[in-house]
Amino acid sequence: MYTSRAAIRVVSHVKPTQQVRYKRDKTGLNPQLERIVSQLSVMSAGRKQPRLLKLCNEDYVKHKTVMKAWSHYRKAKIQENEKLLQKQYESMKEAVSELQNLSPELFEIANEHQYGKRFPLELRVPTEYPPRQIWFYDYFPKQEAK
Amino acid sequence: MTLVSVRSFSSSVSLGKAACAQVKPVHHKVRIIKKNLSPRFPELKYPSHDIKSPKFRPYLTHLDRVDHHYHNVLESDLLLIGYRHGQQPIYGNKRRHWDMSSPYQINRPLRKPKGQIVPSQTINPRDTGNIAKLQSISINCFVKDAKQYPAMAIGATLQLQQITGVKPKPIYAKTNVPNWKLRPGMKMGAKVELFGRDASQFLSTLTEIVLPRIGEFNGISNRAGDRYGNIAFGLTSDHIKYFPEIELNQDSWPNLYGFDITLHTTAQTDADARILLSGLGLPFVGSERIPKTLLDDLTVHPYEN
Amino acid sequence: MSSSVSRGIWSNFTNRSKSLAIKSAKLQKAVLSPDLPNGPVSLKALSSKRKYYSPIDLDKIYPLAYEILEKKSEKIYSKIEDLKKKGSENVEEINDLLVEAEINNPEVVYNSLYAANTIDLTQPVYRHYAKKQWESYNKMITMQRLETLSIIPDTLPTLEPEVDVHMKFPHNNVDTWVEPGSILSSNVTSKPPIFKITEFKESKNDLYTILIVNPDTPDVENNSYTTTLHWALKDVELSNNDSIIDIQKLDSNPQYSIVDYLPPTPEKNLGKQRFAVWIFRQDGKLNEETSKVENINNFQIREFVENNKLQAVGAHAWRSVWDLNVENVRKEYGLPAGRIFSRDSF
Amino acid sequence: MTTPVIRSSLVLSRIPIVTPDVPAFEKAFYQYQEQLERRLMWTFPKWYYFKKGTVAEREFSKAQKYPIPNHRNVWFPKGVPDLKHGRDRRFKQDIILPKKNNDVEVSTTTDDGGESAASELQNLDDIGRPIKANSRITIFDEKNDQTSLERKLPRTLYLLIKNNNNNEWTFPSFEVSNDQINKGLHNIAEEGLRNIGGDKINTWTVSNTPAALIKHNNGINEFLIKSHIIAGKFNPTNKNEYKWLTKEEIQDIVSDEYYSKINHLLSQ
Amino acid sequence: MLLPDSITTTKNSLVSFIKCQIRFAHKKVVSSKTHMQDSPGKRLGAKKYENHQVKIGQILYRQRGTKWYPGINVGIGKDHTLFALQPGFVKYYLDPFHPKRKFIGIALNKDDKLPYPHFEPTKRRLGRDVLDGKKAEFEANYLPRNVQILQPKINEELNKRIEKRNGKLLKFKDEIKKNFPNLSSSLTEEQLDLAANRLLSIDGYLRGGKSIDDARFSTTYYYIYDLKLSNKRNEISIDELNTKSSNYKEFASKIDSEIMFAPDFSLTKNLTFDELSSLKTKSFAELEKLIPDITKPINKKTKEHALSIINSVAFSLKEQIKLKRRFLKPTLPETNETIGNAKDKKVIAIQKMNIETRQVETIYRTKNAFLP
Repeated sequence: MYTSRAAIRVVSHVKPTQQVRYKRDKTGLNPQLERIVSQLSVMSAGRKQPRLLKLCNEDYVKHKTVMKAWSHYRKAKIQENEKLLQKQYESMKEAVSELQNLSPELFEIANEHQYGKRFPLELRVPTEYPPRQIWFYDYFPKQEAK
Repeated sequence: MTLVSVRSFSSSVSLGKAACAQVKPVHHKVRIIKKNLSPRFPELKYPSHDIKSPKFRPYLTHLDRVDHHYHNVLESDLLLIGYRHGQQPIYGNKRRHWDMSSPYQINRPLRKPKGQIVPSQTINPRDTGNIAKLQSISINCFVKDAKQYPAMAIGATLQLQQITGVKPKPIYAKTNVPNWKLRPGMKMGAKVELFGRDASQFLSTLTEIVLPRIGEFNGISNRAGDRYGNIAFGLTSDHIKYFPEIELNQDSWPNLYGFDITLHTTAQTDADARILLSGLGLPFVGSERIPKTLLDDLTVHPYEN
Repeated sequence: MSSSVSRGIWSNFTNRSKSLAIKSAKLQKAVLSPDLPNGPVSLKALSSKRKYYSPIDLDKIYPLAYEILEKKSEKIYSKIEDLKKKGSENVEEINDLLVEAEINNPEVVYNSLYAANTIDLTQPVYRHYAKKQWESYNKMITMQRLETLSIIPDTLPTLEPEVDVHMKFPHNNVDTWVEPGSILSSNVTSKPPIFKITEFKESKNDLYTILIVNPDTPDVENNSYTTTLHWALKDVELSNNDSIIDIQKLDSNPQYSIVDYLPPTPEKNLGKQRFAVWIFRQDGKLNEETSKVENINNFQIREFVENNKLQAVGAHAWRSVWDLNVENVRKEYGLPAGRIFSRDSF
Repeated sequence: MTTPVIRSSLVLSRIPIVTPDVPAFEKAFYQYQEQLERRLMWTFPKWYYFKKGTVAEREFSKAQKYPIPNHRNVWFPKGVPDLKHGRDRRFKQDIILPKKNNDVEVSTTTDDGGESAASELQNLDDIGRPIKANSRITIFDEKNDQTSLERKLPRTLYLLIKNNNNNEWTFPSFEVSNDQINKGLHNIAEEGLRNIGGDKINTWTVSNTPAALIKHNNGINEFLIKSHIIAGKFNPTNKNEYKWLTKEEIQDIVSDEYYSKINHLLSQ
Repeated sequence: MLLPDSITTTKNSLVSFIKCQIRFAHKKVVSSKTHMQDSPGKRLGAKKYENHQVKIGQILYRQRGTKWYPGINVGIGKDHTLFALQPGFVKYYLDPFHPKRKFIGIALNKDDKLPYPHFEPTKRRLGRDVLDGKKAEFEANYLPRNVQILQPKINEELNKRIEKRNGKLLKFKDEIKKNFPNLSSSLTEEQLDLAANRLLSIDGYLRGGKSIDDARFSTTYYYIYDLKLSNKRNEISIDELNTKSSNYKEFASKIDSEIMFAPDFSLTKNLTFDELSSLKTKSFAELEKLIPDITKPINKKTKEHALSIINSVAFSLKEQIKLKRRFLKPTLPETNETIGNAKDKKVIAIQKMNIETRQVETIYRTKNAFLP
């Protein structure tokens, strides 16, 4: 059981107003102590750890194959993403430098600082399943804008 | 006189040997890992990602939806927002090289930066390599009363573990304050640093379940941040009860412990970090102060080192 | 459901070596099936076979993973084809690609993990795995012993190891390699050792020189030490698939020997003597003149290496100390009786 | 010399509402890893969540399927059980929660059209109603209504408009006249959108900076401004044809030259 | 003069204090901070200076902590005292590998510069004399105590080994005489000895796991190697060596063509590779005929017969184990023939857990389910 030593060690730390000596009667430990003991038992590995995984040689090789395939798959995906991003960067750079030539006024506005910009909270991280109301259609612009 | 103490089976004994260690220079370039040459504990020699290692834990068990959202939507938007044509690097104060006028300067650590002790980062113009990304979330739960009732530190540790699903590390008091009866080495709470999917999981619980239910929470202060893209805020013990892991098991939690959350990002400035975090569903309030040097980034700054 | 997962290049042996497959048909079937149709073949005991459980869902993911890696390998093979068509002479590039194409093949991985003694070293991928294995243990232990025993710099200044050197003596019939730096008795070392020299680059009929030197021979006149040459072989021909220098080879190639084997016979009260085995790769055949050794008792190894333009690629070492059998060995080889030295230093 | 014509176009997107459909390999990998994780998990501390002697504990215990314990003198051909805290340490532990009437029932079958219809019939005010996940496939998907915002939930949709002059599908594009120059490209594009599609639409412009430039043969420089729709609806006033399309659908509908210039802007 | 109130009051109180002050006997309680802190000098510092000649063990430097580090041929004591490990000349020097340390070393020659070049061979001193006369005799006969104690035991073991070896040689001789009369009749007694020695050597190699061909080759090679050594010792001439070695080779091929080792290391008639493989296929066919169905029980006689086939010359040890595993299973699988009733006598009850039904099943195995 989890009572034994952990409990004794804990006793010396609990509130001085409580019963200090470790004593177990018919009802068991006092509730506060019991809570600490069970809290410690949740975090400690004692008797809760499973057996070590021991794969046979064939399965070990298969597992290695799976992990290698996964890393290749991930790497390809990441590289694709990076390439796309690089393309976006190039096209943006080209657009802005062209704008600078075409119309300096528009360029000034397009090249302003954007510190303090915030994503709206409505742009949410996708969930596994959609909400009941998928889209909010009844939007009215605020009138005081003008 | 310093003596070398050697641990033997029965006790520690002092050897009549001076404490003088010298690393002798070798005559080859092969790196030797002593651990691998010993026949003991073969299973501990496997790297932790090897399934034979006792440390092995599978790390990707579900699709990380926050990460996917970041790569699908936020990353390219952040690139567009942060880009300024003709932006110049703002050089940080770096450690300086020695001029090598004396042979004793070989192998010396670099000199301290001019005028300050801590070197600062260079802020580079935006490109695809420096788009802000959430790196990790660290949660720090310091319980003041733990000095009086050490059991509270245990409760705080378990609370963190329940909320994050990651094993926390204990925090110990570092200083000795006799008036507060604080001694170094007292267990004062727990901390945990979350990476990858654990961080995403915690973040979505925070933004989707916890923060919306806290009445007085309007957002993270726009003044929060450490200048280098790490934003921190705190939750009090009253707010903790909204975490579903705690809420569903309220009987076991007569007292809860508030904690500080630090969001570590790779952003070069706090302003960039705030834009990123707003995209991940964290609101911000208050007026923002942008440093003058940041606003003046089109002029060329000289590199002085 | 246990049909083979391989449908592409990795089950096609028209252009690939047969040694890239697992030899045992049962094992091969186990590795190439999604699950284990005949149970875990590699486990020997019946009870452990019965007790074994595969990880759940491994059988579902494995065929998909195999397919991804096999497709990648196919791409690399077509790249190699293109290079060969272009008439590329860059053997290293092609070998690197061959390693890349096969490095994730489960059969190759299995062979290099569990049949490391019988792998075919003419295949670049197996050489790659063998090198990894060497780097993880043998290379480190050899260099550690060379350094701690001060064999570098007492014989040669340094070593950048490139080959794996194994050595054993024929004193008993047990097939164990000597760990570098171990202390061997005079009985063990009375006959010349047998070497296994593993190259990790492509090697066809490369020539090697082997020297065994003892830098601890006493020089009473100068109150110092000299180096003795105990064995010297030159122009030893080795390849990837033929890497052993044993008695068969020595018997059929008497021209290898420069200096006949002289067994270690340490004299009394002189402590342990170090015997360094040096392996050199040659550019071509050695010059008769420069490779001649006049005086084995005052052998200048650094000069010898420089004169013959040798490149040190590997080393080994053992130690010998006086024992009761030394006199017998001396008699056997017709050497004079050993001197007796004072026990205390002056 | 004629002044070059500048146009400002709006790449208006609806970001995904649900998580993407994962490919078979990824799915199988996650499953495999999850099984490994469960196998390596510590035993569930039942005593912490269910106090001894409570009704909840009794119900929980009843729902569990306990492993076979070890017996003396009995032969276990598949290995001797190794029980600790009611778990066989050789295997993963299955935790079964006792059934309640408001249990979570996730419909994993996405092609289940009747599911969403059934949820509509429920009394939404009843808190104790069984929780049912909505289907990832909507009625608009089934109807293939490309003008709807509620289609293809795992994908990003982009607004495309049919040009009345040459019957080509493009992003909404607006000319920048000289008097508008001080507004900036992004404002011109947003206002233009509201001019043709009504103002009952809430959008968020990503940046003042254009994301790309398309140089047309007739000297028109078209700058693309990125924006996300947040709420409301695009409701064309002049009966313009419009569609909300995914990346692949855009490739089918627009000219190849146009697509080659915009494809890097489109996300999954 | 007008004074402020406060000053007058303090003045009054001071006056009253002086008035009523009483002196008591007292002792100084706290001692001075610097009292009793002086100590005699510890005579630290250099004892030998640059280029001083020293002998082994002489102290070079006394210090607290390591102001100077022990360099080449210098040792350090438990109070960090530096002392000489070799006779030579004291050098104070810096080492580029440890830029922050100062060293004291001993150079063997006065002109040497320390540190010695990193990649040069280390300069060492032999420091020992060659003994002669009585001293040499004493030293030659001297053995460490542990060796002295062990010596009788070692000799005993050695004798045992020699005896065993001789016994084996005798055994081989007898066997050759008994089993190979043709061969033994053509051999002289000396040649018989040689043959037995050869067989003994081959036996050793085989037990070490070598193949028969390798074992034969090694034996020949090392015999000739010994001959070469005797040539080196000038016991035989070159011509003698050549004739002797060719003779031995002939002799060896004669022996090898007649005698071979069985898997259990007994002598048998030599078989060529083809003969061996045909015997192998034949024996295997015989085995398969004897035990056509490995799931069926067999009687003791069949078992003995099968064992005699398996243990024949045809199969190597490894193959024998494999065949035993295949044909002579200790427990047969559960078929109708090998499962009995609870009512039968002479059945063995086995309690078995069925994982699917979670029930303990009792299986009754008849005696013939096990290998007789």
